[in-house]
This record gives sequence, C-alpha cells and structure tokens, in this order.
Amino acid sequence: MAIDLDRCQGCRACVEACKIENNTPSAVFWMYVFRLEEGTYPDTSISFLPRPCQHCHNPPCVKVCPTGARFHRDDGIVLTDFDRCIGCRYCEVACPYGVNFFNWRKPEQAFADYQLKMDDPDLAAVTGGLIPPYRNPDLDELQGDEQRRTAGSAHYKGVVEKCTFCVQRVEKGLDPACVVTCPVEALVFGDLEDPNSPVSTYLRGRDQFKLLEELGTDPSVIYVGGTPPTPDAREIERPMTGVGNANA
Amino acid sequence: MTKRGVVTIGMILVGAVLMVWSYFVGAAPWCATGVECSNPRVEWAPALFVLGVVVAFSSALYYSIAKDK
Amino acid sequence: MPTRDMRQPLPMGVGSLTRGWAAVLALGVVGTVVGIVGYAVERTQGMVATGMRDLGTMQGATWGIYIALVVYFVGVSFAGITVAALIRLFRLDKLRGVARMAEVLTVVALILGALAIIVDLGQPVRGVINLFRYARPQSPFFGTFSLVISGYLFASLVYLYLTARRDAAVLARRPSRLQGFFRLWAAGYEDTPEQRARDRRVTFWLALAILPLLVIAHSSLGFVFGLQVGRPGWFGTLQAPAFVVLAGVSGVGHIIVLAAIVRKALGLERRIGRDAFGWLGLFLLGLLATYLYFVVVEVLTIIYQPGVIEQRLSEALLSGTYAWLFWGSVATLVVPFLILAWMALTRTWRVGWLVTSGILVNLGAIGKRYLIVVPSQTHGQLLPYGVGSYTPSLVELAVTVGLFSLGAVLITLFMKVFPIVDLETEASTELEEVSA
Amino acid sequence: MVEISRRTFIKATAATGTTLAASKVLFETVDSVAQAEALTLAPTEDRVFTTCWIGKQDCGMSARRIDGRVVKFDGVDDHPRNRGTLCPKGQAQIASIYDPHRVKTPLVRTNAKGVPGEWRRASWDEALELVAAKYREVAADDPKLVLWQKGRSKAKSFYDKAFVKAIGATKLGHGAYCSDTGYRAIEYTVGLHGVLHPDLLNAKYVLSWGWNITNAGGNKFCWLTWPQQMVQAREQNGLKIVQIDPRLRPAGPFADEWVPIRPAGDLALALALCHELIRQGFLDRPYLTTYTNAPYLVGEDGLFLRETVGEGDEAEEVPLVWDEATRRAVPVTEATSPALEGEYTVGGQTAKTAFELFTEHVADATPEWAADKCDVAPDTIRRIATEYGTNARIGATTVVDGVEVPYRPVGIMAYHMAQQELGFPALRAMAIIPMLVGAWGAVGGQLADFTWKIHKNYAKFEDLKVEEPPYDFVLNKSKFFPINTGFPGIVARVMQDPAKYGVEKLPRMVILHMVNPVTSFASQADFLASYEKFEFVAVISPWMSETADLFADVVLPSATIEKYEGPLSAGDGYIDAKALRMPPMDPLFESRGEIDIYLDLTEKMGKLTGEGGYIEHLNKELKLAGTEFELPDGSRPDVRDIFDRWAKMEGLSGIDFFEQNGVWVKGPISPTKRYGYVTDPPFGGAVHRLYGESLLKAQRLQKEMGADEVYWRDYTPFPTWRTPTMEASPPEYDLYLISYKLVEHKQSRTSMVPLLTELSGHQRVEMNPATARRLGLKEGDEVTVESHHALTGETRRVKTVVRLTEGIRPDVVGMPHHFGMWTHPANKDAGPTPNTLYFTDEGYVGMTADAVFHVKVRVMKGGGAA
Repeated sequence: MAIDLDRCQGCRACVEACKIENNTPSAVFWMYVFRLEEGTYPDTSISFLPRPCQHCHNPPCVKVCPTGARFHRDDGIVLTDFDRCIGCRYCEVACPYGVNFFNWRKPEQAFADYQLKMDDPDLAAVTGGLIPPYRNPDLDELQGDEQRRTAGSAHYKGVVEKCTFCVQRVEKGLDPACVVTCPVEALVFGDLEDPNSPVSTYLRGRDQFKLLEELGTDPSVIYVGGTPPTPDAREIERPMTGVGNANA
Repeated sequence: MTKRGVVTIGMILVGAVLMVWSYFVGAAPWCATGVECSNPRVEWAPALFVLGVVVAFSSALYYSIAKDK
Repeated sequence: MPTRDMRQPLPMGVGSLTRGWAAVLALGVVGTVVGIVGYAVERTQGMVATGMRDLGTMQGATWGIYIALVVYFVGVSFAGITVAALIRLFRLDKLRGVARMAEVLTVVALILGALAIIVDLGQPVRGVINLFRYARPQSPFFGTFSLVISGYLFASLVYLYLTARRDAAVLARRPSRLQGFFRLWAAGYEDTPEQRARDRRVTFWLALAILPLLVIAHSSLGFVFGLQVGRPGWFGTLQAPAFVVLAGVSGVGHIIVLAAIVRKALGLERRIGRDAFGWLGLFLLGLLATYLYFVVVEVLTIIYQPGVIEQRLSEALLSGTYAWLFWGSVATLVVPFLILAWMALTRTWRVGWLVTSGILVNLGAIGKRYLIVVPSQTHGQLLPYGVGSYTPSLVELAVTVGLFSLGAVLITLFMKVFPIVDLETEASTELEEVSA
Repeated sequence: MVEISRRTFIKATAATGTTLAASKVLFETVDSVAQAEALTLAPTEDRVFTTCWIGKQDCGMSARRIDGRVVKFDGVDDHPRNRGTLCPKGQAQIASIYDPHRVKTPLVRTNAKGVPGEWRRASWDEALELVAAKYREVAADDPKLVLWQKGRSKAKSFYDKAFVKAIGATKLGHGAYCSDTGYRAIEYTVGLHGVLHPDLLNAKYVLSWGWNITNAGGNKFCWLTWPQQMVQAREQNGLKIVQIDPRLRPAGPFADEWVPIRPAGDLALALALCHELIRQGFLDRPYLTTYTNAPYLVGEDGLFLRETVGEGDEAEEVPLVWDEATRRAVPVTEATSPALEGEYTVGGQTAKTAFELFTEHVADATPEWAADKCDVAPDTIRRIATEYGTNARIGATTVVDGVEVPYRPVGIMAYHMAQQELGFPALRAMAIIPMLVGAWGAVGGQLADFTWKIHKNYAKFEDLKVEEPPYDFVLNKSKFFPINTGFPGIVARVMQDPAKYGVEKLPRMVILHMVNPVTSFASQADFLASYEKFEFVAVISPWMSETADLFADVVLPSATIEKYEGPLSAGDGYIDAKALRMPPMDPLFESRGEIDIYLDLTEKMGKLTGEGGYIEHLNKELKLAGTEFELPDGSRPDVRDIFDRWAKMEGLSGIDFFEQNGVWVKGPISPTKRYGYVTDPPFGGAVHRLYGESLLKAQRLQKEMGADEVYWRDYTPFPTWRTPTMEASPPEYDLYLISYKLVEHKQSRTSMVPLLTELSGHQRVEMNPATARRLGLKEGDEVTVESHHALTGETRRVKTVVRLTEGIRPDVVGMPHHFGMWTHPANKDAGPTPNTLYFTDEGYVGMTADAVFHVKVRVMKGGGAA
C-alpha cells in the first residue's frame, strides 16, 4: 500500500470505512490517522499520517506469536487467526507501530459505546439482533488457501486483532475499504512486487519512506509526499480512544 | 551395563530425541515469517517437546525407583 | 521391627495442627479466595476489568503487573533450585537445612508463575491447549512456556521427589494418618547402600542437568523483552544476564525469609544455623553486588542513550512518572547491600537483618520487574501516540494477593504433610528415629 | 484442516446444547459464531443506489445489502462529486439508520412544556390530526402565523416549498452556521447567489480566507469535492494557498503560508489589500469600466448622476459616466470610453467617478492602518497584494474548449467569513479585491456559483424597501434590516419584545422540520424564551431534538436516508449531473419519508388537492405543470411515481434510470456558462456594484424613519471599517472566542452518530500554550469560558476542558460546535455548545440580521470563581 501524505486531508474517512467494513467495536482503530502538530506559534506546522498495519515483510509480531495465530501470508498480508489466538498480547508489545487491539470486552459490551442497543425489540425485528446491525457476513468466512478465520468476525473477547488489509475484500479482488473510500485517493493498494500494479506505478520516481525503517521491520506500507513524523510531533484532536468511555 | 542403566540412558535418549526432533522438525520450522511457520509440521509437536522433557527427567525416577531384580 | 509409640508426633510438626499454623493457613486461604474472586470478575467481564489497555491509540500498557509477576516468580524459582542444586552438588552440609525448602519454593514459585501467565491470557483454556498444540520455537515465549513452566517444573518436581524420598521412607515407618502417603512417596526406598549411591548419583546428575536448563530458561525469559526492537528500553544484550542475576537475588532473599520463618516456627535454630544464614547472606551479597553493577551500567546507558524516545523513557524512569519506583527499587537493593556488606565485613550474621534484606530485595525485584514491563509500553511509543499510563486495577491487585496467598497456602500445607527441612541423618546405614 | 474441524465442532455443540456451556467457557466465542452462521446461511446480496443524507453536497452512494439489510455504503464511481469515494460522515451514517434512539413512532406530549418531555406513542392518524386541527384553527386567523422552519434543505427544495405555499405559512431559513450575509453581499455586489470561491481547478494563488479546507466545504459543496479539486490543482498547477485564519488547523499542511489574522479584522485587511492593489497599479481597467459601476459619476449627494434615456414606457433613468472621447458626461449606455478616475463638473455640480471615490475611501487604509486592526504585519499585507496582483496576470487570456476567456488565476475562498458583525461590508470588500484585477468570471479567477444565473435579489437590492411599522415578525422591509436574511434569532428577539420592533402579530404555531433552534442557533437563552410563546410546536425529525424535548406537542418520526428525495445536483462545478435519493431500505420503525409526511399533513389539512393545493404546487415546483407528466390532481400521489414523472419529463426512461445507474451525468459545463466574461450577456447582464448607491439610500430612509444608529451605521456605499462592538468589553475579557466545524460533523445531525462522536471526542476549548501558561492552565484542565456582552454587560458561561495547540493565535480561543445536546446518548455529556455564549441582539447581529460568531471571553480555571 502506498500512502500519499501530500494528499491526505486527515479526514479519517478511511478510519470510518474500516470500522464499518470490519465491524470493529468502539476504540478499536485498525486504520488510524494521526493529526500532528510541530513547532511553536506562529511557526507551527500540521501534518496527517494514516497508520494501517504496516504488514511488515519482517514482522516482529509474527516472530513472537507463540501459537502461530499471527502469520504472514505469501502475498504479504499479515493476519491473525482468531480461532487460535490465546490472547497473550505478545504481538502487541512486539509491534512498534501500535496497530494491535485486544478485545478487552465481550462483543456486546464492546459495541455498547455505539449506543446500538442490540436487544432493542424494534431494532431486532429488522436486524435479527446482529452485532453490529451492519454486520458484514464476509467476516465470518474462512479466508485464503489456509482457510483460517482471519477476517475479524465477531471480535471475540480475549483475542488480539488488527488490520487485515480487508482480506475478505482482497480475496475477491477488491481494494481495502480504506483505499476505496479515501476522498482524495491518498491510498493506493496493490502488489508491490508486480512492477505494473497501480501501487508500483504510483510509487515510481517518488521520494519514499517507511515508518520506523531503522528497525528493520521492512513494512509494505510506503509513504510518499511527506516526511516521517519527528519525535517532537504532538497529536492534536485525538478521538475517544478509551474503552467504556462513551457518553453513556 | 545393567538393564537399569540401559533403560535410563534409553529414556534420556528418547527424551532428547523427542525434544530435538519436535523443536527442530516437528514444531514450526526455522523460518522467520512464512505462512508455513505458523503451523507446526506435526500437530501437538510442542506437547511432544514437553513429553521429551518429561521422559528425559523421568529417567531419573526410573533409575532411582526401579526395583532390583 | 521395634514397636512405636503411636502418639509420638512426626518430626517438623508434620501432621500436627497448631493454632499458629491454622492462622497462617486461614489467612492464606482468605487471600486466595480474594484472588479467585478477582479472577472470576476478570473472566466474566473480560480483561476490561484490569487496568491494562492497548498500546497506541488507547495509550495503555497491554502487559502489566501480571507479566511482572511472571518474571518475578520464575526468578524466585531460579534461586530455589540453584541453591538446592548447589547444596547437593557441592555437599554444602551447613545448608542442608534449607535445601528442601528451596526446592519447595521452586515448585511453588513455578506454579505461581504459570498461573500468572494464565491469568494474563485472554483465552486461558485455549491458551493451555494451543500452546501444546501449536507453540512455535521462534517465539521467545516457547522457552517460557515449554522450558520454564513445563520442563523446569517437571524437573523440579522430580528433583524434589527424589531428594525427599529417603525422608519419606523414614516417616513411612511410623504409623500416622499420612503413613500411606509417605509409603507411596518412598516407593520402596530401603536406604540400602546401592540406593544411597544411586540417589547421590541421580541427584548429582539431575542438579547438573537442571543448572544449564535453568540458565537457558531464564535467559529466554530475558529474551521475551530483550529481542524486541520496537520497544525502547527492552532491546539489549544485558537483558538476559540481568534477568538471571536479579532472579537469584529475589530467590535467595526468599529462601532467607522462608528459612527464618521455618527456623522460628519449628524451633530449628540448631538445624539452620547462623552459618547457614551467613552463607546465604554472602550468596545474596555476591548476587546483589553483580546486579547493582548492572544497575549502574543500566543507568549510565540510559542517561547517554541516543534517540529522543529513549531519552523520554529514561527521563520517565529517572526523574519522571516512574522515578519514585525506580529509585525506590534501587534503594531497596542498595540498603540490603550495605547491610549485608557490613555483616559480611564484621562477620556477624544477624537473622533479623538478613530477613529485612530478604524482604527488601524482593520488593526491589518486583519493582524492577514492573519497571522492565510497563514504562517501555507507556513511554516507549515510537510513533507519536503520546504518553500512556497504567495503574493496576483492584482486580489485578486481588489476583496478585491471591497468587502470593496461594503460594503461602501451598508451602504451609506442604509443611504439614512433609518435613520442610531434611531429616537429620546419622552416618549409620540404618534408618534411625529422629527427634524433632 | 484444524479450523474446519473446530467449525464443525462448534456447530455440533450448538446443536446438542449440553456441551454448549462447556465450549462457551472454553472458547468464549461460540455464541457469536453460531449466531453468525445461522443468520448468514446463503445470504442474498445486492446493491442499491442512493444519496448521502448527512452532508450538504449529496454524494452518490451505493448501498451493499445483505438480505435487504444495508451493511455498507460506498461511493458511486461515476458521480462527479465524490468519484467513488466517501467522507467519514458518509461512511458512518449507516449507524443512524439502525439507531434505536430514533423517534420510532409518532409521539404526543403528556407533560407540561419547557421541561424534558414525557410522551405517549400515538398512531400516525391521531398525530397528524392534532397538527392539522391546530393548523386549521390558526389559519382561520392568518396562515402566516404558522411558522415553518427547516434545517438544511436536502435536495431541491420543491416538496417543502410546495408545502409552505400550499398551507400559506411563513418560512424561515436555517441561518445558523450558514453564510447568509455572505450570500446577500455577493448577490448585492455581483448578482450571484453564492459566496466567494475560486475556480479551483485552474487557480494558481488562492487566499483561503477563513476557509476550513480540511474540515468544511465551501459554497456549494460539503467537504469532499473541494479537497479533491484542491489536491488536483496543487499537483497540476502548483496552486499556492495563503491561509488567512486565526487557526492553522483549517488548512493544516495545505497552507503554503499562514496569516494568523485577528478575529473581526477581515474588513480592515480587505481594505488594505484594495489600497495596495490600487497603489501598485494592479487594475484591470477594461473590466472595471465595462462591467462595474466604477466609472459611474457620483454627485455631491452620494447618488449617481442620471439622465433619462428613451421615451414613454421605455424611459429609463441611466447613470452617467465621463466619456473621455467626447470629454463629457454621457449615459453609460452611450459611452465608448468611460473614465475610471477623475473629478468632473457636470451640470454645475462636482462629480467623481465611483472608482475615484473608492480610491479616496481606501487612501487611508494603508497596511500600517490595517495592521493595527487585523494584526497582520504591513509587509505581509504588501507582499500578499503584490503576489495576488502579479499572479492575476492582468490582460492575459486563455482558451477553454475553443473559447477565449480572460485568465486571472487568483481567487479568494471566503465562505462563512460573513458571520461577523461587519460581515456584509467585509464580504463586499473581499468581492472588490478580484474586481480590481478583473478576476471575476475569469478562468482560474473568482467565482461565487458555477453559472452566471443572476439572483432575483440583485434587482431587488437596487431599491431597498424601508416601510413604516407595523412589521411582520420577520421584520421584512423594516427600518431595522432593509436587507433581511430571515434569521430565526431575530424572530426570537421579536417574539420577546414585539413592541420594540413595531410588530403586532406573532406566530402561534411552528412546524419544525429537522431543525433544532434551541441548541443549533446562537443565543440559546433567546430561543428558550421565544419557544415558551408558541401555542403549538410540531416537530418532524428522525430524532428527539432538544427543541422537541422541551417544547414539542407532537413529534412525527421522519426517516433518515431510507426515503425518496430529490432531484439533487450531482455536479462538481465542472461537470453537470443529477441524482436522486432512493431508499436503500424501507423506512425503519414507523418512520416515514418527509414527502409522505407532507402529503399526509396536507391531506389532513384539506390542502392536498384542488386549486392552490399541494399537488398543484408540487407540479409547479418540479416544473411538471403543463407537461404530459403532470401529477393528476384529485388523488394522493405515490412518492416514487413523482420522481418517475420528473425523470421522464427530463427525457429519461424514468426513475429506473437512476435505480440502474445511480447518477445521470449530463456532461461538462460549457465555459460560456461558467465564466462571466463569455456568458451571454456577459456576467449575466449584471453590473458589478463597486459603489453601493442603494445602501446609501436605504440608510437615509432608515434615518428618516427614526431607526437607531446601530441599525443604519453599516449601510454605507463602500465597505467602511468601524471597531466591532465586542472590543468595548472590559480588558479582563481578553480573548476572542471563535467556533468552527469539525470534519466528522455536519451541523448537528451527525452528533447523533456515535461512530462520529467517537472520532470527534468531547467538547474542548482550544488555546495557545502561551495563553494557557499565562492563565495557569494546562492540557485537560477544566475551565469555565465566560462571554461578555459589551453593551448590556450580560455574561454567559459554559464549562469545558483545555486543549492546547500552537496553531492558534494567543489572543483567541476556539470551540467546535456540534455539541451541547442532551436527548441522544451519543451526544449527552459530550460537553456544551459555544452557541450558548453568543448574543443575537444589537451589536451582535450584522446589518442584515445575521448571527455573529464573535464575542470576547475570559477563561477561568475550574468553575470560575466569581
């Protein structure tokens, strides 16, 4: 995936598309967009930085997973087997990008912040009580050659999840939800090894960087049109990111 | 060598082989990240490793406890 | 066989219930129940009941006090088995009195370590199954789960079992409610010269086998942290040796405390003499000196650390959020060091001071484990997530209390079913009655 | 494979039930998995087209449906406005469909008004009859006393206009956050119904004046299309953006230069830029003399010199210009070379050209003078003027689609800049900047709309009506506001003190359509007081608004996106297209689409059929009248059929065209429609008003009628600076409060979407760290923000928390709106709205009766000790 920081408006449409496509509960941001600020008034600068899972070629999370629940597919996508994860959260501490999310709560609790009242009889009559009501059935399917439950599904309590590059869409030949929705087309998806793929074409001849390249993780998310965030960057406009902190 | 010694050494060897085999062969092989490394080649291989440890150390039990003929 | 007096009590208070013992047990049981209730809350509500939260956007620490306890407990077990093995390996007869309790301590600490992992898992039952089913050698956790917990626990049990077999045989000769149990344990031990020789041989080899296993296991625990490039403060070559040494510090400290308690409770001033404590004190002093050297190296390194994030982390440790804990932990290590050094120089080993030192170094060890686990998560984000925080919740504290209480319960119970100190043996080939 | 066996295992256990509990303990997943599998057995999947309902620009959406249940919205690829993409609001509105906190059935109030409502569910029939009966009662007195008010009109407002006309009600606009004054200023100055925006795709230098690029849209669009065009222009034309704003965040990384202007200093800056452009000679003389009233001769009385041309019915008073060829004053229609500058003696009196007067008017408006008012360095002002003037390439032309058009790639985006006390003159002054360089209607230059259709207000404003009281309650044609935007805040003031405003009859009932005056408008106190006075309040809304909660008698549940609405413009300013909103699902619960509700209401009121009935007005508004597709009078039409007829009238096969294609792309907008220079007639025939003669006339009438100075002081022919009222607040009110829009929200309907409130977080007051240090505050501190009314001394307070940013002026604090609601759990406890801090009486409304979002405040730690 290529991300053009020169285009990104920081609108977080990708964040929202991801949440809806993958039915993630509140405070879970498989895709996240930093809104950053540096400098002192009036020499202030603002920048935006989308942060999906970096799907590293040398993923620290895969290396440390004790049960092989976190694995690296041949096509480069790093996935979690939700049936195998034991919830030790080692992947989460090993990942320098902070892309992992543990299901601290049961799904119905986790969606409670979204005020969806799944047990509401009037609503259940329409949705069959699904959690969430816009539940995507593709997530329940087993994915890929490995036929594993890797696409998010019910966000079981006690397992770790993260961005899957929308494996359920990629398997059908579609781009990830974040890429499709980006209003300014700042995200480009494709096979980096294929020189004719849209992403390779997009990257050709542009200055690039990868996040925390010095760690040797070799991410397959490549940023163009900007510079890596400096350690002085301060986050502004943070969403509500705690669990159970909605205005209930 | 006594039967006790043979069995004990045998158990240690069996344990060691189990450990070495399950660790280097039966479990997920020595690759860093590939999809094939996410599954052990032989399911329950890690259990076999533990079994190897158990067998090896059980040899001490056998050695100590086994009745003399 | 001579007739025995049925009313004669078993040695070391085994089988006889005293008020003090019951009080300790009751306290332990209450604590354990608190832990179970805490864990039940965690299971039913989900781990949202803990103070842990996700790294990154949630600005939490996803590993907290549980993992600190895992490292701590496994560390304690280290010292237990090391001391026991050294005693038996080098026939340090002065220390024979603490060998068994060191072994028991090892087993108990390992059980607690395993439980501390389990309570930290989001899917505990699945965890136990899947680890045996899918565990990968590439993960540093493989060492922790397979070697440390499974192999090491089994080896320690074997070791404990075999080294205690002779005592079991002695006790099995006495009629008591526990006679059957002792007979089972003794498993036909006759104390023949061949058996003795075999025992010596086996324990020697076992000890020899356990020592390297133990270094590997503890190093692998260090690797759990030391191999992580993405967590400032973790990646480093000193992690593994520092883990091993601090493990020794906490374990020996524990043995000192336990020995003092047992000595007092069972009136074993003769069996566990001043010189035994002196020996343990010296051992602790040596380990402490080594570890403090590591601390000096650590402080110097983090002060001169390159990288803004690393500097931010060291600032948090040395003068920021965690400074009180950091310097508090260092103090609880330096003070015992001074006490021990003073006692070593003057060659006056006072049990009271030793126990104080033992308790202090354990507090220090828990503090340092916590500081390894938590700050690198809350203050070590390489992307601009902002500084996180973690405070253990009541549930976690309850489970922590439960774990320690469970340990106390296990040791207390053990003391009543088996002598916690080797029975004194005469140099005769015959099994003698031993007076308590 | 292992996983399959697990799966089978789960199914088996689910079937047996006994082991279910055990496996639940083991895996804690069985419930959700089993449930999912049961429900997704061979689901049928399809896609239906619809249109976004949250935003302003109505992006095309395709709904992915599983068994008829919408699971995701995606953009429509062919839709010119969003080109297959969606913004966060578009994505998240899926949650609003399934919102269990919607109003599910018609509700009738069972407790007293003025306190949170208690309700009983009612049948549609009963609820409609209650509204209709009250309507009949009030209409018997005067139907104008029925107030109808809507939030943002979605789609072409044909069905609601038809409703208002059919029942004869008084209509109020939303005028809350919107740039109504801006529209009036541009209608007045160039005749277009729009506010300044650039020809973005062709521009090279844009003054982004208070434009919240990364959060808000512009004139015609909500958010998504402008950023798309800006990105394109930056990449293709090297577009430079100068962000003139107290906050940096609005343009963020897209600001090539940030000019942190002091709030309310905009008019001063605009006048100084005019001063500099004239001084540096950046003038497009041919444009100024041909298309503006700059050469008109102004007499000593401030009015144009005129001469009667033509005879009889054709006779017309035509302004005079100085013809340089003949060296005499001639009617402008006859001049061949009008003089732009100069003082002339005509008919014994001294006359100057309007331009000459303007040059004199801005002669003192030097950068130094302005710097004192807007706190922008004089050198910066001079440099911006130079850059703007140079980039304007005066005299250049370019060829677009074979048409030669003047090329002035400089633009100003100033949407929503009018919401200040001097909003109208400020916008006028901003409109004069492109006038000087001839950028109006040029390629890459200044636009306000995408075509040059002249709004009816242009002619109306030539002769501003100022009548004697009594006035209607909106104060139309009054001595207070000769130009009147119909601001609900003024109606609220009038209702509290009708005598003061010379009003005799007050509205008795109000029908509120998706509008929430109590929290969405400035000065909550005024709305609370005025709503006490309504005899009857009917609310049509999907949610229980705060206004409904406190005051509604009847609430009629309308659908969210799941309804027919349209037709909608789908063009992006360069390509013309049309779309419809079609229901992706049946309306949830007992809700109904608004068109259905209006059909229901008019039926009950007896206003559906017959002469002047709803159907007749529907036909008129949709232009179906007189065609073969006219809706037959006499029976209630089906809503889908209404749009089917409209589509057929447009020459399409019918509504099925939209059902199959999602959008009707008509093709590129011709340059001869887009660029004023080449329209026929040029600029739609409107003469651009540099000199506001009719404003001066209105001012004189106001004075004659005895209006206070506060009402007439800004009715000046040229935009004229004066110190804003708020500056008279005492020095302890040392901060300016501004409010702004967040990208996650659109007005308040998004505040009911928890997916969006999660992203936007709680209310906060943004301030510079230097300010925080001075006040002893730090990030996250609880504070009280207290506003001060400079004239009455009234203070108002809200409590919120501090958020620090280096991207804001140290003398400014900012708060986003979208907060302060309490009926929906998604917004409850999310913090207050800044609206409650603003005032809407004299000194705090503009000359056209518009809300002012500027006030001086102080920020105090904690609860704010007295």
